[in-house]
Amino acid sequence: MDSKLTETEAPPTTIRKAGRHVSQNEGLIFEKSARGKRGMELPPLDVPPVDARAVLGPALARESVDGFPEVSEIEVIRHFTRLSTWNYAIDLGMYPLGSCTMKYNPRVNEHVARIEGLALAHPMQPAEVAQGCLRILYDLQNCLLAITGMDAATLQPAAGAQGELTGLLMIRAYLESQGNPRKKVLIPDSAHGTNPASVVIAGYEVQNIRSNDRGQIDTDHLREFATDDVAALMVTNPSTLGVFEERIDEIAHILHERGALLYMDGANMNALAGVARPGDFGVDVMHLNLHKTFSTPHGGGGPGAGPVMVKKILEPFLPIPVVVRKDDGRFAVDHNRPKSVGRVRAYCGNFGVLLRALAYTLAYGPSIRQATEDAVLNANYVRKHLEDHFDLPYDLPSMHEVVFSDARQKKNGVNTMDIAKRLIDYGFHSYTTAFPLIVPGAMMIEPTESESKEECDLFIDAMRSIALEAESNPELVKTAPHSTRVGRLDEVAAARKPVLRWKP
Amino acid sequence: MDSKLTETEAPPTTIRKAGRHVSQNEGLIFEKSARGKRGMELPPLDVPPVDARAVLGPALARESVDGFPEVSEIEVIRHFTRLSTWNYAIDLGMYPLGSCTMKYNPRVNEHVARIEGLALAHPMQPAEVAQGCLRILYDLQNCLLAITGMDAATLQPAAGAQGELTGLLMIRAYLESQGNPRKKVLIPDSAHGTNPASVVIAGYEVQNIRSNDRGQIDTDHLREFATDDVAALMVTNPSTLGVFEERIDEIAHILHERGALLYMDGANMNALAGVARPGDFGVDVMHLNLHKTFSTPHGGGGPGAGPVMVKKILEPFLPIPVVVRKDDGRFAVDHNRPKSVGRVRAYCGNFGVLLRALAYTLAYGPSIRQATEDAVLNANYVRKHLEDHFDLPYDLPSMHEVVFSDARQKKNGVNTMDIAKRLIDYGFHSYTTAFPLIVPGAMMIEPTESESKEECDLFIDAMRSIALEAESNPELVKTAPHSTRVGRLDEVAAARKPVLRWKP
Amino acid sequence: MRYLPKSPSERQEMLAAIGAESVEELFETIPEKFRLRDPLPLPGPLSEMEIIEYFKARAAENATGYTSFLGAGVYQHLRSVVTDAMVQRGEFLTSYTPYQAEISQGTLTAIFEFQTLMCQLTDQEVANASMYDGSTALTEAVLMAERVTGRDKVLVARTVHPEYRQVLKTYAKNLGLEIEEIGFAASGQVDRQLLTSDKLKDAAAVVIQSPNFFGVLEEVPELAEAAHAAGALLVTTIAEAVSLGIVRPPAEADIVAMEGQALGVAPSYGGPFVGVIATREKFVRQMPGRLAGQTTDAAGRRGFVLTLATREQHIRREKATSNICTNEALFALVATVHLCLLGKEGLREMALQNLAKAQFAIAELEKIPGVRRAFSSRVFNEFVLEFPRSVKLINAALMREKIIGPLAIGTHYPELTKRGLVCVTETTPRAEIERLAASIRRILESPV
Amino acid sequence: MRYLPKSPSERQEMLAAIGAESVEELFETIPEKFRLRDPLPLPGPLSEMEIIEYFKARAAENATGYTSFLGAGVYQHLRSVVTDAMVQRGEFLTSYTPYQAEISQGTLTAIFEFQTLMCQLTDQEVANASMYDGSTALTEAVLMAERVTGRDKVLVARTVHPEYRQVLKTYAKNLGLEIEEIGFAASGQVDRQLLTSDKLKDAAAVVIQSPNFFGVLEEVPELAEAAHAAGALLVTTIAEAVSLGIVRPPAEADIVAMEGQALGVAPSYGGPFVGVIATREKFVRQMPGRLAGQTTDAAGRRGFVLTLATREQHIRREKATSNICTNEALFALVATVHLCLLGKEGLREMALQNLAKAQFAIAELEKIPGVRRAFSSRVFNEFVLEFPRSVKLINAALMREKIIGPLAIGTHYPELTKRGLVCVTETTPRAEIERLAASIRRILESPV
Ligand SMILES: Cc1ncc(COP(=O)(O)O)c(C=O)c1O
Ligand SMILES: Cc1ncc(COP(=O)(O)O)c(C=O)c1O
Repeated sequence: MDSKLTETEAPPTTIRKAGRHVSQNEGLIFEKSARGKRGMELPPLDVPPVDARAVLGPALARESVDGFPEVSEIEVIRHFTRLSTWNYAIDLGMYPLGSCTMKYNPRVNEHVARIEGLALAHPMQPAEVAQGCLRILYDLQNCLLAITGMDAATLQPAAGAQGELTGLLMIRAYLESQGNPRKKVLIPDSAHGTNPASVVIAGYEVQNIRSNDRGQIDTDHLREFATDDVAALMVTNPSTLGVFEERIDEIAHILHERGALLYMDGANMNALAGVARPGDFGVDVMHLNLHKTFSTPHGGGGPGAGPVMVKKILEPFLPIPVVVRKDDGRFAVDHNRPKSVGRVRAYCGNFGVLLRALAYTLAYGPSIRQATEDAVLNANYVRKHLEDHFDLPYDLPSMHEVVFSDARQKKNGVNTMDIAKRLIDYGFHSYTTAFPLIVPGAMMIEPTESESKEECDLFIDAMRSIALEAESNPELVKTAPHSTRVGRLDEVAAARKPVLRWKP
Repeated sequence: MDSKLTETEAPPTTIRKAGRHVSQNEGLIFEKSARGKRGMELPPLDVPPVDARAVLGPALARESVDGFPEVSEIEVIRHFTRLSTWNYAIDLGMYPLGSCTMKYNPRVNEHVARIEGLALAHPMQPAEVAQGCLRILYDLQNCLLAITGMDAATLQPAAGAQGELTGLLMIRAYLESQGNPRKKVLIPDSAHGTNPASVVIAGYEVQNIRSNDRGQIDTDHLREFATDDVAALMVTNPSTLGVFEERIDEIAHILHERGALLYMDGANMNALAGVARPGDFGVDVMHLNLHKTFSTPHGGGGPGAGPVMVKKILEPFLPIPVVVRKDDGRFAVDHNRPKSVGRVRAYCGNFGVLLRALAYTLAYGPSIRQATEDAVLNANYVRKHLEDHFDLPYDLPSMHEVVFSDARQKKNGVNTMDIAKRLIDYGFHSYTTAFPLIVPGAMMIEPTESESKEECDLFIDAMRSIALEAESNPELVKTAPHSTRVGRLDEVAAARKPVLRWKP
Repeated sequence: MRYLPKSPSERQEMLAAIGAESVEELFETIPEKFRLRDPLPLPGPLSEMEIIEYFKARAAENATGYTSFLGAGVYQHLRSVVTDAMVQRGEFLTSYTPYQAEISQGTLTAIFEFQTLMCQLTDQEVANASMYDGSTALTEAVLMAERVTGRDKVLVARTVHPEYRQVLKTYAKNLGLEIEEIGFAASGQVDRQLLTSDKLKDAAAVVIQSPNFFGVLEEVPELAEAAHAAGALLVTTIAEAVSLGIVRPPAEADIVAMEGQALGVAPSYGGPFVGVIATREKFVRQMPGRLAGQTTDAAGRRGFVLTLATREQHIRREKATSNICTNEALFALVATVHLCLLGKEGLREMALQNLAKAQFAIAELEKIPGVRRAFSSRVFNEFVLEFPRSVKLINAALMREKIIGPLAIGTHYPELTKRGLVCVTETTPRAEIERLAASIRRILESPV
Repeated sequence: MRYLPKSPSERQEMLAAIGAESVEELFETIPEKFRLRDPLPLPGPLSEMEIIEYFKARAAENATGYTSFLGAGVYQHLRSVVTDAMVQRGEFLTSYTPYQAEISQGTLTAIFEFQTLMCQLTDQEVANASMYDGSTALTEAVLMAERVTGRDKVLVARTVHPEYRQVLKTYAKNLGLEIEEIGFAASGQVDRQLLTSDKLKDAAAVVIQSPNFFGVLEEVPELAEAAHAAGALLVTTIAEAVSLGIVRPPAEADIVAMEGQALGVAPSYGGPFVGVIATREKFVRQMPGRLAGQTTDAAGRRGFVLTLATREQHIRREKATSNICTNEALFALVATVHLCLLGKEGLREMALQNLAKAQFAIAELEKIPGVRRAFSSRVFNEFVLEFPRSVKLINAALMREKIIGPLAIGTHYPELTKRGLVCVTETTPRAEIERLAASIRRILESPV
């Protein structure tokens, strides 16, 4: 083995997108604490001071929070500024995490979310002084209904998974109202993990159904499983392979015939917005991930919002409260909905996320279709340039993402995770690894519409270069990344003896 | 020579403050341009459109700006985000540039500067609807007068250098009003370059006077030079050596006796605020650098503000306009000042900088003294720990900064610039090199009060470690930095055949 | 369109590279009949300036210029601009869940600090990062108690936030979980008399809130003892986390489900907030939600990774501890930065100011004839008053003076009509408290 | 104090390390009589929240809710929030002048781009980064012309911004520079008849502004020809840089002194703005201010450095081309980000909108009996009107309708009483222009 190539730096000529630069070290904030430092001061108290022990009594009073940090303002700024520089982010470059739709998060959305009258609105302030908030929610509902072609919406769910649960609860309530809630929910083997997990909380059993050899739902198989016990099928469309379910109407038909409903996981709506509406192809319930398709920032893991859109028959079962427009044109929240599945979250959903999604939608208007087209164009462009280098287990036309597998590189002992880590050295975030489960060694690539041709080309170059490295120098790839502050971290040790908090 | 130590990485054990991390490459924005991309869109025009050629005539109309970039919003965000990560900054760590007072720039100051009623105020809006702006200026004037012990102020000058010029113009106008503007201004050899440059624009000749062997103004020498031709002495106090001019009152006395005035360059006021007032020790005119002592952000080179404070006798000569409070308590700008030196800048000075300085002053109030104490404490602490390792050419007690020289390291061929560059690898910005001129190979270190003991200790460690490296492995130091995206850049080539703009 | 980094000719080039004639070709797998012909009927496109104007107009339709005395789970506290400056750094704002640890150490380190801060605040051993909000955190805590104890009955105090209880019921309904509500005493605390050993038998958990919905502090140690004696867990929820700056933490609780909004998060009409579950180390594998743990790389350098993922849906699917995936990481960061700024002394001082304001407000309001506290027990920054008239009527009159008055709690507690919940924090100026008192006095003096 | 990262005991430790008993010891070189005993009489200390309240109160004392038609060198244009988000990144905001190039490539690259954009805008060969503002840029441009030509007389058009001319005079006074002012024609342009060869003889420069203070566009090529014929330079100043999106650039000028405020900088009551000097390559060594230049490192990687520093005060001291040191780098960055966003098409569109609004406003206002344009030549977004009454009186009445009306230019031009300068930009809504016209009509109809 050529020892030179196992150096920590790859040959610089192959990496066009990134270099290395000096980077600040930084301890934990607790390690900077010293008694008496202050990072925030309060205006003086304008009422008589009280003695906490006297007011609360000795049993309820607390002296102070042990171990809490004591640092100054500049130390806090430096601490978090330094930490931030250790992160990769959309603002730094392409983030091709499949299924995650890491697109540009418009800055104006951050701006409007901070307008005082919105940011300081209290969720219990009377509707007469919350007309602005309610109108925002109402306008967003209408936009989402237009885009999905559905009939009614709830904006309550805090994320996609809660949207799934909410949708399933509505299906259950509907079926109950028909006399029998039924027992099972069908889930394709390509589905996201939240789907089965949500099914369980909704009180259903999961029945997995397998995809056919083209990665599509096997309609024969579906016919077989769609018994009277089945409440619904949860389909992700386009599927997690990035492929449209061509027989979606047949699928809907099979279910409806048996009195079951069709749930659509709308996480991949970035392939459809402006091009096709789930409401038109037989979907009864669906959720959207506003933190994906509608550009609200992920913020290192959340917040999100998972609105649920339904067909007319399910409207009575929407969770409370429902935002409505009254005859006089004013907006109100309706709590009085006897058939409702109940409340899924306190207050009115993740309002701050919802308003950003509306800002995004308003920015595009009908030209949202252009975003969709660009997203699909990028995915196909990347696919075209990589399909000679990576194994494509399912070769149906891709929509917004493409799923390769590491089958070819495996021969040299290089797996999808190794390639993902090596991408870091090339200046990229990795794609999604190990999902969907139907593709062993999956490499799930979703560029989104936010990537320029230049960035796509750099990504293609990087992937091709890594494919070559996997042949010529697999060790280099297997020990990547080589350019980061810390190398691969020992996850096994972390899980075996968990250290989950700092201790003095 | 040990080849291992000339590797691009220094032994990792010696560098506690920084590592290296993957860093995005990025071309010039012009290199990303493609026809038809837009980064900003305008609301539709609400009046009838016009034909530019018709309105302007063919001779005055322009088709478009050749070469102007065409990029999208996300590309602009990525471009400048990536560029920003190549910078060092106060928000990242200690920035011990002597004479520059790189202290913490409070975030709240940025916030208040953006309040709409302030940020959108037009400088020509009538005083009746500019009372808020005028009050800010008036309050700041009063704060600065309290801190300096002077009698009147102008906030007009845009930076320290313009403050110097303004002060000199006032001296000239005053002396003229006494019958003779005189010819020369005395400047110690330790002075900042702006001092002599400003003197020339004020129409005076520069007379340099040398410091004594303690780095202080030589009063005998001064007596000799302080002829009838001399209009003023410009003294920096504490001097650029970070040392208080112990005989400052004698100096003032010598000048006043000869009918000359004492100008103080207040760039080092961070050593005095709350502790001593120039107005008390004989200063007639002085400027402050609000972008140093008063924490307004440097922003990569500016903006600044250089208010000038004067004694009563000079008040009639203040530049126009002057902010005044009328008998009815309302504020106004006074343009009607027949003895004024005139206008030095359009409108009312760098208002946005001035308001930040006021925010800073309000945050401290009388406890501004604590900041000064901490600044002096830090400088002395650093000095104490480095004086065994570096040459201290002048050993009078230090105030807010300390000036070493590279005399010891020079023996191994390592100079102040090499050490400065090597500090970069240790995670610091360098100190000021090659200033003041009276110290050959100067290393001018000003920690400011914003540095914690931890950060000072890391700096001390770094400097000591470099001192050792200068002995054991001078090449390592001379070829530093080794951790940055680009190495030392060829400044000679840059100046010989200047490329000052991008071309297609 | 300004968000799209492509020129028309680049689109053509890319299509050519793919070998497609037109972009429509790329959508041909969608059955033709489902492909839209016409543009969607959406408002827009709007320029940035028009978007700002739209939202400014909406903000103006809200309660600008009003003074509010609402709390009830959402609290207006001082927040430093520093927090927002940090959180708006693109590196934090626009990153995903930190699965790729080597380029996510910023987020991971901050999460680890968040977990630590939450443990310190609640005096628990482990804390997750994060749950959607307080209401779902409580619900998940109950499901967790069910898993830990293997029991399926839960005793829930009626003093727990009504909306939290509604959410719990929505989730519980299909899981065979029996929810029994426990009433309150005249003190405003959960009525301990009702926690009979009979009731407690077979209970997975006793669920309380402190400060509870009435603002009243519960006696956690005693309640824990009662629960533990019956083999049940004590689940405590906290909606006003600032109270922990001065109120004894629920160390005896087995699971703490907290709403972190009070720790630096804007009210934002109800979300996004940040829920937390904190518990004992021994229950960690039953805990839902993400966890960051400390570890090292091959060179021995400290680093952080997401850990114990085998509890989560993406690994365990239908056997996961929860279906949660996307959580509220950014607001965990907000709380982290905020608490670092506030620090030990700052948090205590803030809590103390709340206590003082509440005492002052109580004294001022109780001076009004006919107005008195509804419950006798100790409170932090919220309290229930009994009025001689309908709270709704009083509020309607207050509204005309630009005051959003006490929350009428009769809606949720039919027996508590004419009771209003009042909240004051360090942000409520004394003068506004006095104005509230004066206004209510005037309103009550005027004929109905 | 929250800005100070030291605990009391750390201060003690550090003093001990130094060997000082107390911090006072460190100040002993200051003669005792000058050391203050008492705290300074300063307002504060204020918490962050109190600081915000102070400034909010000040903002409320300004012109909130007013519509303004002021320009006169400071223009209200659309600015994207993206610009501010970038500029507020600590890496840009809190860095110093980029002397250490290896850790300042961010700033240096942006400066290089700024220089390029300014060259493109003005059609000049080199541009600096930066001068304090337009007024001082103009002054320095004149001093530069003096150095280049070795002549010391300057002909300055009276149509140059009066405050710019005042600044020039302040600087010129002691430098033996003779300033002669050149009047204007009925067109509102500089009166070319007055630029006789006699006057031009020995002149270092002819100084004009375009659009000039009256909003009128000057004919640069003709003026350049006249100046050049006499061996003088043409110095052109530009206060409204957006005009360059649609107006022919002053390619024939020898030095362009520009105010960059219109390129994305907030009015901010007059500053900070950003001045620029652009000129021909051959004059670069006479140019004041900082320059970034392209170069390479030893490995051949492209990088940028500050260059040609031998022109500057820190190297050349009294022989420097200027005393400028701190400049307006951050606002050069603002303009750079803003122009990158706006781009070629955006800038043109913005300029075109200004042109259209001005044409509309002229038409609306000229409909009012007795109101007519004072000058006949072409304008961009500003124009002078002649009124049948004193502008001050009209403005006093407009003020009551929350309109900040035309700028009375009689103050600076005694012969131009009853003339007011009106500015409209793309941010001035049509409805406000109509309201202005209606209001003026009403005011003029009412008896004096
Ligand atoms: C296909 C799919 N479904 C569901 C989800 C769950 O959504 P959330 O994370 O918002 O709960 C995801 C998100 O990762 C997903 O990719
Ligand atoms: C001692 C001294 N005097 C004057 C100046 C000039 O001030 P400014 O850069 O604000 O023009 C400086 C700044 O570098 C300085 O350090």
